[in-house]
Amino acid sequence: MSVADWFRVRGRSLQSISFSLHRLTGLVLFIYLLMHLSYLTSLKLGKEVYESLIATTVSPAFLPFDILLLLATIFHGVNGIRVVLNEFGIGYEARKAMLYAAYLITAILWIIASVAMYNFVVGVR
Amino acid sequence: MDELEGMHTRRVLEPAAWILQMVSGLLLAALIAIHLYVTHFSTHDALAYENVVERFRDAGFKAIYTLLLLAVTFHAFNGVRAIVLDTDFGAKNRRAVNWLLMLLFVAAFAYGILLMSSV
Amino acid sequence: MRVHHDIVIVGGGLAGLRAAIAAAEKSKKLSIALISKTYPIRCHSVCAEGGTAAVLREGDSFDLHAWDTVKGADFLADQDAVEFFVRESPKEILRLDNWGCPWSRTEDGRIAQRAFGGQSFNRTVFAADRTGFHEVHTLYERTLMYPNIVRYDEYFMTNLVIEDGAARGIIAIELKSGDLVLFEAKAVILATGGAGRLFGFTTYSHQVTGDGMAIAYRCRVPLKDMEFFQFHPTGLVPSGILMTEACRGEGGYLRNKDGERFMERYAPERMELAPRDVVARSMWREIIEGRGIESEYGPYIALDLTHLGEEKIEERLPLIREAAKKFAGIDPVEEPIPVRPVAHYTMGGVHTNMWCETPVKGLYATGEVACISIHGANRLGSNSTAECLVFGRVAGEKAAEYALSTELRHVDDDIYREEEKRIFDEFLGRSGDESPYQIKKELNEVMDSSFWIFRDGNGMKEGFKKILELKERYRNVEIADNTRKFNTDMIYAFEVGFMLDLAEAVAAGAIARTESRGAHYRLDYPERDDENWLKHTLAYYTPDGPKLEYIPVTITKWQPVERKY
Amino acid sequence: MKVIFNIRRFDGEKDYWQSFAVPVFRGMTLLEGLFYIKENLDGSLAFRASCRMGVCGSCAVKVNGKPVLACETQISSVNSSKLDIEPIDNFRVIKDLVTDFEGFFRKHEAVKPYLIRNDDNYENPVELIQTPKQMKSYYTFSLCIKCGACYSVCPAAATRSDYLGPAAITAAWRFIADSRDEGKEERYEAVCGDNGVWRCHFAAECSEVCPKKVEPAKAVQKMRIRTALHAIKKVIL
Ligand SMILES: Cc1cc2nc3c(=O)[nH]c(=O)nc-3n(C[C@H](O)[C@H](O)[C@H](O)COP(=O)(O)OP(=O)(O)OC[C@H]3O[C@@H](n4cnc5c(N)ncnc54)[C@H](O)[C@@H]3O)c2cc1C
Ligand code: HEM
Ligand code: SF4
Ligand code: F3S
Ligand code: FES
Repeated sequence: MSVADWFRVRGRSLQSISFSLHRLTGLVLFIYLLMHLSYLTSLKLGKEVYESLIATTVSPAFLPFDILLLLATIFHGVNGIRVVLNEFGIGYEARKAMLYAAYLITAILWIIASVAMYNFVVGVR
Repeated sequence: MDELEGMHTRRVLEPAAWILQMVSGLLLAALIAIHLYVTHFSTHDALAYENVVERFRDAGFKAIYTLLLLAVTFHAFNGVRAIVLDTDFGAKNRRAVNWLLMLLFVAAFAYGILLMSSV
Repeated sequence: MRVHHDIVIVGGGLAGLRAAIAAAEKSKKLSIALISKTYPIRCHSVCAEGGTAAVLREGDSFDLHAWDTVKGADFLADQDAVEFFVRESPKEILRLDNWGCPWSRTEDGRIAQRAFGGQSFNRTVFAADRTGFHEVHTLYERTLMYPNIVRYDEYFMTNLVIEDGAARGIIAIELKSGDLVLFEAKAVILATGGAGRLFGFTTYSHQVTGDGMAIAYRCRVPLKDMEFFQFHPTGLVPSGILMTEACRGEGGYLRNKDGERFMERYAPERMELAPRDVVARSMWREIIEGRGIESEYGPYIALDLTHLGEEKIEERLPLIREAAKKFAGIDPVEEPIPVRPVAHYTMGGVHTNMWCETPVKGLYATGEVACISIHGANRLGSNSTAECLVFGRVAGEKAAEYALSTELRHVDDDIYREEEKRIFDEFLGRSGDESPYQIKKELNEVMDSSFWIFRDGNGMKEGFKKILELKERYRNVEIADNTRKFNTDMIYAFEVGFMLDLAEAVAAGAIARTESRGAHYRLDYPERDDENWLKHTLAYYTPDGPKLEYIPVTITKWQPVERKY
Repeated sequence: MKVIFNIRRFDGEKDYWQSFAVPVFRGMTLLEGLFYIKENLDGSLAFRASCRMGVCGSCAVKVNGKPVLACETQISSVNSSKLDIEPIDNFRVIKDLVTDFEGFFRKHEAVKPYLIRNDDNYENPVELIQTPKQMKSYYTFSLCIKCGACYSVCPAAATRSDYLGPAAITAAWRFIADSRDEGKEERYEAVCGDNGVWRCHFAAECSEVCPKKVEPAKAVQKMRIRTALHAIKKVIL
């Protein structure tokens, strides 16, 4: 019995794989939140510091990370809504369908958001 | 089995935390969408220093950001609390874990507010 | 190790659980140990499907139920016990209702009843086709409410302690650790179930190996009526899993290879719902006379439910449908189920009176391990779970009364040391050239051929010889596993030893009884003989084989008449 | 045809894999395969089994990563000529395929899984009325055979040994939903601790593997909402 069990895949169905991914993305987002908050500290240090940070982070080199982060956020969000509904006892019977729908919606939103992100990052400079 | 002792708790922390986790999750879905739209997808210079500072001074944005900050810090730290409590380590140190993460949540939230109001 | 309680109950099936509750209700001061070799909810009683008989409604009566039971028993039942039994049974149904049993209901929310073989009123209360399952779970859950019931799950009884003609306790192995534990008690209740695994083709769980009967027998407590073994008409081919009588109760047909409802010829009035012995014999006759349906697992009879429709089958017989699909690949909604008569119930057992008292003071027996006897030569379907409830309670109460009025006497250390030596020094890990599994297999073969539905003197004598030969070979048995923890190999070897002794008692009783009565049917003596044989067989253990004695049957209201259905 | 049974064994000290070749006939179940090994190849192999008809809950084992009831699983249905057979997870192994269920049953006891009524009527029981419709609201949850399959796959149970687990919580819900029951409050208290319903994160694998289709995940969610409302109401009132 160990923490590795949260992320075990062998013999498991999509149901608990989704649990694993939700937990994983939750942790990723948590770490990102800490980073996000600390880097906003730069706002207090003045325009120069802030803008140089933005210049490095909002750049094509960071684009792949941004896009992965988007995936994590979108998956966690969409799957989270599914989980909220199910945990509140809504749509239990349709839980399989909701599961597939969550992945589908995640994929669609991710593509749209990635395009927007690409335009944003590449379009700025 | 002593593992099961102390299970007849009357505390309201767990149920309240669970409901708030769900509600904050739903809120976040909306607020993060707005946040992302505003900062990345609306205009190209949304992240310029002036624009950021301006938004922080706008009452409407301020309200939304405060709510987002509240929701996200609670959700994140409570989420981590749940993860730690899912382990035997967490079970043994339940009180410490609860206090620590609640404290961190408050600290993070206060820090965010401070940041917003001082810019 | 040594522990003591006021009452020790061995067996966590329906009877044992009910006894524990009854004793706990009697007094909060009594400390009650409930010992079983499986977890209680894994006992054999969970397999009971069809239902439990009780007089509940207008139109039915105690006398009618008693008469059905006595006639079904081919008049070998003790009628005072039967009369008591039918009066108490309804209360047990209601108690279970109050304890949460999900009895199947009529539309207006009252307890529903269904038809069953040999019952002249629809008096079988049921919980879908999972009656035993729900009863056991309900009783088990109820025992959790009593702090004075202490469970010892997965403890295997190896011996009884009897000193100065009174029970003093039992000895058991804790399977998990392999430690031997001496349970000292003022009263001991045996509720260890039947001995069905004597036979190869059987509906019984693997754990039903007659341990309690054999242990009592070896301790010189007599066994009663062991020659009467019930064959249920409908065991699923090839596994033997039971297709409940409720299949026929709900309107199912039995057909031979020509599609004929052959019961017309044997029991024109009751048809498929004649008592089990009658139906089983009719089916066997069809098979012997070549009208069975051939298959790779031998000939079978078709149990046809297809005309009942999917809705009714789903509502009333869901488990049957599931089992037929899983274990035979057949959906009863579309196809008939292949069945054959199958060993199903041990009418005989430890000799007790109607208060569950054995000849040994402080030793009680209840449930299938006991022979009270209300089933006589043939049990009616749904009477045995009812028996477990009614007489489980009786045993619990009687043992409680006895325990409240006696002092605990400590058992000598030597007894414990001797048992330890017998088990761990002499039995565990011993080498030899006989496999217990092979002996068991051969024992099953003898029982399935010589002591099956149709018996005859010569065949049985052959069988008896074979049993003795197997007993001899058993002395040389090998136990491959020599570790202590959860040694299922050793337990199995124990069980085979128990069964060999019981087989001997069955065989001796059957050979001696030169008549046909109920489930005991002899081709060489096809008639019932009330003149000479309206009596119970008692088998006493001696080192040279069983010694038989006979005692009269108690008759109150009903004189034997010819049995026709 | 022969199928390889690759069994993870444990003798109290060491843990090892051992392979057996089992001749398989049509319709043979996994349990029959295990008995074949015990009877012919190695008598020391330990596993639990009793009813061999899927109702006693003794025989859950893990086959190729998934928990199943050995007695009602056809070997052919696993669709593989080599089966990895292991004891189920989240339980301490005692020997070979036999695991320690004591804690599991203690958790079941802890949720007060019995009908609680204000008047006990032991001596003179009365018939309680319950319509088939009322019964339907809890009936599936009463079908749990306590096989432990659900508990063995639950990620919350994997890391927190005192988590009550899906089967116990389902048992609590089965009685809460029973119209004859009058002990709801006590049971809410029993599952409200932080080892109770809150540990569930709807991994729902429990419902995936349950051989009796009890839908424990559903019961746990229902139980949690009710428990939360109950707890909050108590604070407010
Ligand atoms: C498939 C099937 C269906 C049936 N259907 C019906 C029906 O519909 N209606 C009906 O009335 N009857 C039915 N019966 C009969 C009825 O189920 C049994 O007679 C009854 O359940 C026996 O209960 P019991 O409590 O005496 O024994 P069991 O339930 O067999 O319990 C025996 C207990 O003793 C324990 N034990 C045994 N040996 C030892 C030992 N050495 N040490 C420690 N513990 C030990 C076991 O662990 C177990 O807990 C059916 C029987 C079968 C086989
Ligand atoms: C976008 C909208 C979001 C939704 C709808 C959402 C939803 C949820 C839900 C329902 C849970 C609870 C899972 C459970 O306990 O059963 C959860 C857990 C969690 N969330 Fe979110 N969340 C969102 C955003 C975030 C963000 C932005 C973060 C990080 C800053 C985050 C971090 C976490 C963490 C750490 C957990 C705990 C993980 C676990 O219990 O497995 N979430 N989320
Ligand atoms: S809920 Fe299902 S999987 Fe879990 S113990 Fe009960 S029957 Fe087994
Ligand atoms: S698998 Fe475990 S996490 Fe919840 S839904 Fe089932 S109890
Ligand atoms: S042996 Fe009883 S469930 Fe498999």
